[in-house]
Amino acid sequence: MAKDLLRIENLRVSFAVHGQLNEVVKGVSLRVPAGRTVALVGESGSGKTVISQSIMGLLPPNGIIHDGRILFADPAKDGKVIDIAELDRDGKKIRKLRGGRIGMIFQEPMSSLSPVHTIGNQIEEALQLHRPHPRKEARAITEEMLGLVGFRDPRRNYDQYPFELSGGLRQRAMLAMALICRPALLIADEPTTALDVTIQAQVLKLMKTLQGEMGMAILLITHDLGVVANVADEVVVVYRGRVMEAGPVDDIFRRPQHPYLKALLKASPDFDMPEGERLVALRDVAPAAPPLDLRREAGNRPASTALLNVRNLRKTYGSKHGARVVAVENVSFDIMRGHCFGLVGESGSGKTTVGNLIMRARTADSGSVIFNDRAGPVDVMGLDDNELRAFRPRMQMIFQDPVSSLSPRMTVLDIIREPMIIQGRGSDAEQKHRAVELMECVGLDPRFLSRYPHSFSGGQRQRIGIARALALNPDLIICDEPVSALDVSVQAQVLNLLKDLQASLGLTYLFVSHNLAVVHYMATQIAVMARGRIVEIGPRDALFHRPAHPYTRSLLKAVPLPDLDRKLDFDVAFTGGASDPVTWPEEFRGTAPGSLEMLDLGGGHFVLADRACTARDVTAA
Amino acid sequence: MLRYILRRILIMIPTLLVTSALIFTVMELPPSDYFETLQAEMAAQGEHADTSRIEFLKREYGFDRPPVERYFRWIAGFVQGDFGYSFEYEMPVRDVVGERLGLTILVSFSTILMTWLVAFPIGIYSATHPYSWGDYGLTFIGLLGIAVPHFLLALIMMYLANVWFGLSIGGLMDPAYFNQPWSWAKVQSVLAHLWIPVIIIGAGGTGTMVRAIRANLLDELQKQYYVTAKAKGLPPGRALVKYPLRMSLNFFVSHIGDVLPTIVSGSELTAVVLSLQTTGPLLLRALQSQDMYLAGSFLLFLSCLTVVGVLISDIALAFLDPRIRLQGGSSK
Amino acid sequence: MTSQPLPPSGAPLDHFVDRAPFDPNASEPMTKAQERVYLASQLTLMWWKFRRHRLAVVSGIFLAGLYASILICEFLAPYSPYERHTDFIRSPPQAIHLFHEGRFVGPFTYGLSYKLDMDKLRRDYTEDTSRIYPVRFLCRGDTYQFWGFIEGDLHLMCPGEGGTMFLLGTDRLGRDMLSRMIYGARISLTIGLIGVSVSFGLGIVIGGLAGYYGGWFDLVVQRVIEVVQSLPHIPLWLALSAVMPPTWSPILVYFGITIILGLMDWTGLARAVRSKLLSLREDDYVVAAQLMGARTPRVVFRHLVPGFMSHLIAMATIAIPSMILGETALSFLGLGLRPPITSWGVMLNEAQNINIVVLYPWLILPVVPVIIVILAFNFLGDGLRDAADPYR
Amino acid sequence: QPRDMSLEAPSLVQDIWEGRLPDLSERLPEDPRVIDLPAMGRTPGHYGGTLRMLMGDQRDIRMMTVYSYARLVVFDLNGEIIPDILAKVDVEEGRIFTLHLRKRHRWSDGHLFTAEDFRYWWEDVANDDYLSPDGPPLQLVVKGERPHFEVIDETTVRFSWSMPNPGFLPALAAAQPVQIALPSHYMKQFHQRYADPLRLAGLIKMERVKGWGALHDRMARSYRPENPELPTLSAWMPTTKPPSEFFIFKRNPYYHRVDEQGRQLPYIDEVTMSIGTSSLIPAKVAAGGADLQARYIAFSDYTFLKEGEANGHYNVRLWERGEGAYVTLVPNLNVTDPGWRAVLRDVRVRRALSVAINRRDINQVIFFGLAHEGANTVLPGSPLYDSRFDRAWSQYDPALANKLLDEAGLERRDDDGIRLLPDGRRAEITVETAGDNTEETDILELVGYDWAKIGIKLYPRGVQRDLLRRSVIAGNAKMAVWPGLDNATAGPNMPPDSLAPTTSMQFQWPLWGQYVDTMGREGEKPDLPAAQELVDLAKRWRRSVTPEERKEIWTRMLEINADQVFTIGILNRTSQPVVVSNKLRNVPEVGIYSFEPGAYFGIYMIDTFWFEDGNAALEVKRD
Ligand SMILES: Nc1ncnc2c1ncn2[C@@H]1O[C@H](COP(=O)(O)OP(=O)(O)OP(=O)(O)O)[C@@H](O)[C@H]1O
Ligand SMILES: Nc1ncnc2c1ncn2[C@@H]1O[C@H](COP(=O)(O)OP(=O)(O)OP(=O)(O)O)[C@@H](O)[C@H]1O
Ligand SMILES: [Mg+2]
Ligand SMILES: [Mg+2]
Repeated sequence: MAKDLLRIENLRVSFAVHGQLNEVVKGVSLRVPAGRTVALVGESGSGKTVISQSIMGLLPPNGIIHDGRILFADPAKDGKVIDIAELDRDGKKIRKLRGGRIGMIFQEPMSSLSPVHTIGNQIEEALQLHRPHPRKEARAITEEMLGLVGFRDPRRNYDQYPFELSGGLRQRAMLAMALICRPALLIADEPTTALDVTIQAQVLKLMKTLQGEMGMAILLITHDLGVVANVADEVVVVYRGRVMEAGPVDDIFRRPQHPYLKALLKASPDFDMPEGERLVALRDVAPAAPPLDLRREAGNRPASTALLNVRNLRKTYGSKHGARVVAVENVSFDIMRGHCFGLVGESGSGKTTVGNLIMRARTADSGSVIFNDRAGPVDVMGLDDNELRAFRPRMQMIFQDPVSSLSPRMTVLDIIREPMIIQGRGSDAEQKHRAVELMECVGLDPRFLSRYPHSFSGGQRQRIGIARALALNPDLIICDEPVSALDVSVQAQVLNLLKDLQASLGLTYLFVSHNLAVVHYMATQIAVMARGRIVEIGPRDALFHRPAHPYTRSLLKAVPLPDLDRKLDFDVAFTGGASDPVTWPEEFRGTAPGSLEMLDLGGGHFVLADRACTARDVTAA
Repeated sequence: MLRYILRRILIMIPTLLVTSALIFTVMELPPSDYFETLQAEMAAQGEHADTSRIEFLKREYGFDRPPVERYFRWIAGFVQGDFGYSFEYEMPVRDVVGERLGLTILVSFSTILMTWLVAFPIGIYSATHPYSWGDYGLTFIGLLGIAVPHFLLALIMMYLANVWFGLSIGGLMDPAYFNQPWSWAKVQSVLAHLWIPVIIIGAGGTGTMVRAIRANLLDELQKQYYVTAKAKGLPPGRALVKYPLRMSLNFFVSHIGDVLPTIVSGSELTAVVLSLQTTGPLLLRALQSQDMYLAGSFLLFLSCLTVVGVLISDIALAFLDPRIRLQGGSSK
Repeated sequence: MTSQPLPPSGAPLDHFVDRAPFDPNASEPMTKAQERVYLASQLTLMWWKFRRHRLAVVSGIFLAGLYASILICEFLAPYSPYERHTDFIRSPPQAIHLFHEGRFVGPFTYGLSYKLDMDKLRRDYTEDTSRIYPVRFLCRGDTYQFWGFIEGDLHLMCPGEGGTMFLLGTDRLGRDMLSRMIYGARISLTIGLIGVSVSFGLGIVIGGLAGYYGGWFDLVVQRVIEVVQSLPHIPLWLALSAVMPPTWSPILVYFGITIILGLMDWTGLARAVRSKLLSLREDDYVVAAQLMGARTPRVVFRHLVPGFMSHLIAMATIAIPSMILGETALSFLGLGLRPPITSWGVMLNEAQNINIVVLYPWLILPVVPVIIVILAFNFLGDGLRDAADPYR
Repeated sequence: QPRDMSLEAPSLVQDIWEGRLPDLSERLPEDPRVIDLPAMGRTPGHYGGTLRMLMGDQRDIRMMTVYSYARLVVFDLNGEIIPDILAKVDVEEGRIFTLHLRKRHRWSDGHLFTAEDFRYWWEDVANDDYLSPDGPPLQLVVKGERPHFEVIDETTVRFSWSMPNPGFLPALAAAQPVQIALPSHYMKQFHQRYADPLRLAGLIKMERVKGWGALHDRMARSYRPENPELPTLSAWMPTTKPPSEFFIFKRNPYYHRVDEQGRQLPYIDEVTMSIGTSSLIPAKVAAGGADLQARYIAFSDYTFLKEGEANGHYNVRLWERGEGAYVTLVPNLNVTDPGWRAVLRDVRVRRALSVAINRRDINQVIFFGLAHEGANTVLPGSPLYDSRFDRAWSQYDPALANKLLDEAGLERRDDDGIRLLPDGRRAEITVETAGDNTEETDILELVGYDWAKIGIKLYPRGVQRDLLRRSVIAGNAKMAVWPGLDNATAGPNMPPDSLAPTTSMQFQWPLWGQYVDTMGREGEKPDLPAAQELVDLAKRWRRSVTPEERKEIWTRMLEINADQVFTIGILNRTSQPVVVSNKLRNVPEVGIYSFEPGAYFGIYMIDTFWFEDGNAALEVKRD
């Protein structure tokens, strides 16, 4: 067996907040053997990121390691052991390790990239630092790397700025950056949360390959037990800064012992769940009913009318070279009142954009959005500034990037109160009270209310965003990957909350997610997007059981399951990119531009196929 | 970008027209004119101004015409490169400004260079070592430069430079080199004198800039992308310069255009105190004596530079931050 | 609690399970301190944070004291600022002694006598150690009109009967420098600051809106900025000083001028704010605020401007000296304050002479309070910056 | 053949030797003006050296014209007018002036200076409608009558009027003289009547002027010697064309004065003027940067300069300033505010304001007691001096002041002890000042203290000079601060204009002055008997022929002024520091420093000053 590359012994880390020390890592020990993958799983906020930051020597300034050792045995130096915890934080020694020997993928890819440098520049920099190459070559290597992590057009993507990329693309850029210098140890903090399952599989495979080639060790932090089951050799389960259970992956999945781990395994949604069954969360909270003046009369809303009609949305983005990129094209769908509409699809296919267009956070090039209020339809695209402002509270949004959607200079209390203040709901005390309630709803300690967003863990931030969106009690919430950073138990808690709200208040959701199981649990109608268009749309069961479009099929095939016996076969499918029309059968490719059309398969199930096809052709294919 | 620049250049025309009209109005605003100023000043010294000559000059330069007409003549001349006539010097404005411009540019340019060269390292140091003794010390020195009035600083420095180094007081070169063609010795003399005005004029600006850099950089140092850069293993210097520093330059770039007008006008009041042969004192004097074409043309020239400077800083800003370049202006 | 065991390097990992009792709903009890903190408003939090910045607190207290002192300068100053001591013209600072010939006497000053040097035309002062004047405290001295209407003559400190106490020397008319400086604070610390506020207010509002809206609004604002920047300040002042009603008192005129100064001085800040907001406004949290239905002022001032707070604070503290000394530049043009009004700028202006620098250097002492005040404002600014900085 | 060069200035020798300059005998007029130095108590000197002076403004190069003080006629130290450039002046009946030029006197370019130069000026310039729209200078016009001009011969011209013109010769001798001759040979190339039109057009273009008039005007300026090509009769001729920071004046090889040994003056080869900020001049002087300097040096700089004597190799002397008063407070009798006008026109008020000033205190505090505490009147240097005028209402007597004010109807006071005007307003007087020197500000401050004691509140208000003048003329300013009589060492032959309303520049009665000046077209008729009498006296002087008559008129005018306290003079005979290089000889230890009539150094004949180390001075660092 290989030697341990990294050994963490009895690590204790505290943070100073408002002059008080909070211990968040309370004596954790773990190890990562060379060439192996160790998965670190645990509840959101349990200190996983903090552990990884300690390894890199990149704790925030208010963080203190006050006990423990972090031993790194660098194979390039014959396994000479260095105690990272002892090193000067910005000293020379630790700088040598960073990037070159230990690579890190940050949890929040969306805000970890410099907004003013192209991604190519940022990735190539890492390469040049540790493995210098002549410029031309370096660019070629970088582009190749971009291709490997699933960028479709590396030439062009090289020159793009992070804000031009979708969440998943940014995450892939981060991946490329960490992998390009081939570190001995890769710390991947939730590296695939923003990726659709096909790309996720591609990326995992890439990591495996590299691991095989160079004996890279991986410390994988993830919430996705499916991923753990598929790639990890050993698993460490942490809860509130303490290790609850640790062992080889086999032991963990087959012989879970600790109640927390058991709860975790129970809490993940799966495709076999019957309609209406609740997820079992570790803790369940009753949804907080909003105080009277915040409440909108829920009551007898007719359940089958459409709340939102979206028709023929189209959006293009200008790019640096003047060419326009079509991000969304001809997207139409209806969302029924009181239902949850799921939107899944390829990363970068325009899901966020659709959400933004509906919210009028961005202006659509064309298309219409009609909101069917009880008082009559509202043409959202046609509202003028004042009307729009009055209309805003009816629709709220949970942003995909929790970091940048929270004002960095406001405390959480202020952030959650903000919508209430803007809309003038409730008195000061009521608002505070509601903030506390909302925090509890999403499973956050109300004590955190006085902290600033940057001092939270990824999942905690995401929950703040959810709490904020719920504050106004809107009719429609557009949830853009609302639970991607949550561990399954908290995720279950939040999903249950959303469901409860839906039931009690008649909330309607547009639910964007890469986690098909979650969508399966939440949504009644589901649309699948690829390359800016909806390729398939239909009721949940139809879509999951009779997927028509090849892309939908490959998606379903690529879902990793938390089951050691049903591992994904990485080598088989996902090399070419499942969303590439070239790999699709002819019927779905479209012979001529504009020849594709939504084809009715019956029961509200449509698929995008060539005009010439019939339903039979398609289901046969 | 090119279209944007062209459009901006077109917009400059109305801006400059408005500005020139305002400048002209302000110059006309005082109830008296150059000739009255002259008479009053001469009278205070027991001299008298030759009234018939004044009448002659007034007529010759159209002071009997309505202001609107004079304005348009002036603008028309300005466009053709005729900047008018200085009453005080009794020669065309261009000749008056002529030689001083070079020295002004020299002084201002050196000052700006010094400011930047000093302020950046200090600002970065202060931001990366906040509340260290170095930070306090440098802050203190920087604030001294702001707190001590320039004239006082100038007087003290000149006096000491004279006592200690035998440097001639005031001016940009030894008087022996006035009117002399340029020679190595003259250059040396200029260099020997240059440092005083550079330090004095630069003191305030340096202090201000250090504080601004420190404040802005401190904000950026906390950002996640800086952590990413460090995680890549970038040496701190390079990481700092490439990421947080660049981001914190926003304020700096928004003022970069102001450099242009200051380069040609210099720091007027200090230049007067230091008796520099720059355009600043000339402008000041012209303003005080209401030598309106000299002052007006110079001011208009400055405002042309301001407008160009704003354009430059906008372009620089767009280069600095692609978010502004690619999204700014378009309403999403 | 036992520390979890780790196998030796290379050995296979055992299956470890924490055996401690597990209750998912347990939460750490809230301490008193946390209780207090968690619903505290942001301002309260900032105040707590500010309090920990010792230098800033000291500066703040110092400034508060200074501002309080301008209310009672009549009492603090040993002399009236207008009282001329014809026999003590340009007397150098006098020291306060404690011991006379090795004997402790308490604070006292020696007598001062001078000799006219008619060759050099200067007054040479010597200490006359035979005369001792113990300093009196809480004593009666020059009479004054407290706040302009209450008669009084109580002073904190006075010279001994018949003696003098010019701790910072006297000026060319024989007035006590220390007293003049104490009185000078009144104007120096107030009027100029109004100009700063005006220009800051305008700069932030105009720049903020331009940066947030962008587009044509920005275009127009930018053009206005260009025009305002091109306006010649000096002739404008000259012209304005001519139109100021002659019946206005000099202070009023100066006040008017500082306001106008502020009205013309906002452009630089506006540009800085604008360009910063141009990039900040692309962030998601701005979109989030918009989606919540926030009006423009709220988005700009609650979400965007705080992101630029450090710069604003730094610039505000830097602008203060120029405002305190604003009158020196203005009096260069004959527009500033003039005697008999006393301010630090006026006093320094009177020192604007090589003679004084060389022969009577104590006359440039008013720079000292200027420097101290500026330092204090800057440290205070640092404290505020840090208090507003969520990362600290 | 052997040539005698013993009398030549060494710096000219080479040029003479190589034929670029004629010999001294050919350069001098037939009868040069001989200055007998030993008779004046001075020593004959060496040739050579550079006299360095510092100036604050490019326009100050006119000081060269003032200091050199070569005029057709000049004042001597006794205040008499004597010929200088002219050989002789004949005056008949005070109205016919025959000017005799020196034979073979030459301009600095070697051309002869002849009657043609006068004719050219008179006919082609002064009477040219385009160049002089207002006609000849005022001093040549008597009651609207222009003189009759004749050329008698090559070196004689005559100006005659039908009435006496006593102002004519003083105007020619003034520090800022009336110019009545131009180098016609040079100027003709700029005159439309004489010049080749093509060439003229070219010149206009080259000089970037509007037309030939402007060109001529510019080229002819001699008071401010900006055109180095313009031939001159002064001791030094300009060689630098502005704009510049440094002006060099070289000796005029055709200058008309010689010393008693027959050596041509000036002794000093070169004068330089370096332009810089005026406030730095004391510092530069202390560093040894000037050889002769009084301009821009204030009394308050004395101590500092004295300290620097050893270092800067100079010594500081104290000359006496020649104004009637260092500063005066000028009540505006034409102020528009009727309440104040009535008050200020009350002579008791003016007297009270004057005697309320503690002049001794001001003298001690600011001038170390070196000034004289007196009113604004002529100084002892003048033949018209009378201590009565000097002492009139200049004693310190607050009791008297209070009494006078009470009598004048200002007896009521408010709670602050400030008097109330008859119309009930507080007696707060704003004094407008253009003061840029500290002494003036200080004096005003001290006066403020004194007046506060008699219940008058003084507010100083700084304004630009031109605005000050405007507000005085417009009647807005109640009181202004201004220097005293320009020419306080005047003799009876000088016009007494400053004592009577004559121009609008007189701040005590701007409108009356304007009225007289414009012959009733503008302004107001003087309606104070005393002022009216002054106007009449001034008119009488204009018609006077004999010095006795003039003296009588002067005396009466001085008396009225002293008694009426039209201007409140504060101190006079203040000291003016004069910095003289240790090497510079023949500079008087004491002198009177005044523009009129002395032309500052001019009357002391700067061309007779010389450097001790002569030629060696050339190596002196110009610092
Ligand atoms: N800069 C900080 N200041 C104060 N507390 C912090 C800071 N960063 C993290 N914490 C706290 O430390 C705890 C652990 O955070 P960490 O980011 O390690 O969680 P995590 O396990 O990565 O959770 P997630 O899965 O949600 O990302 C959290 O309670 C968080 O609030
Ligand atoms: N501001 C922009 N400028 C240019 N292109 C953009 C911009 N924003 C998004 N895009 C492009 O539009 C496409 C759709 O982006 P969008 O964010 O909607 O994807 P997504 O479906 O949400 O993907 P993910 O699941 O990865 O978040 C992507 O190709 C992205 O690169
Ligand atoms: Mg985390
Ligand atoms: Mg997205």
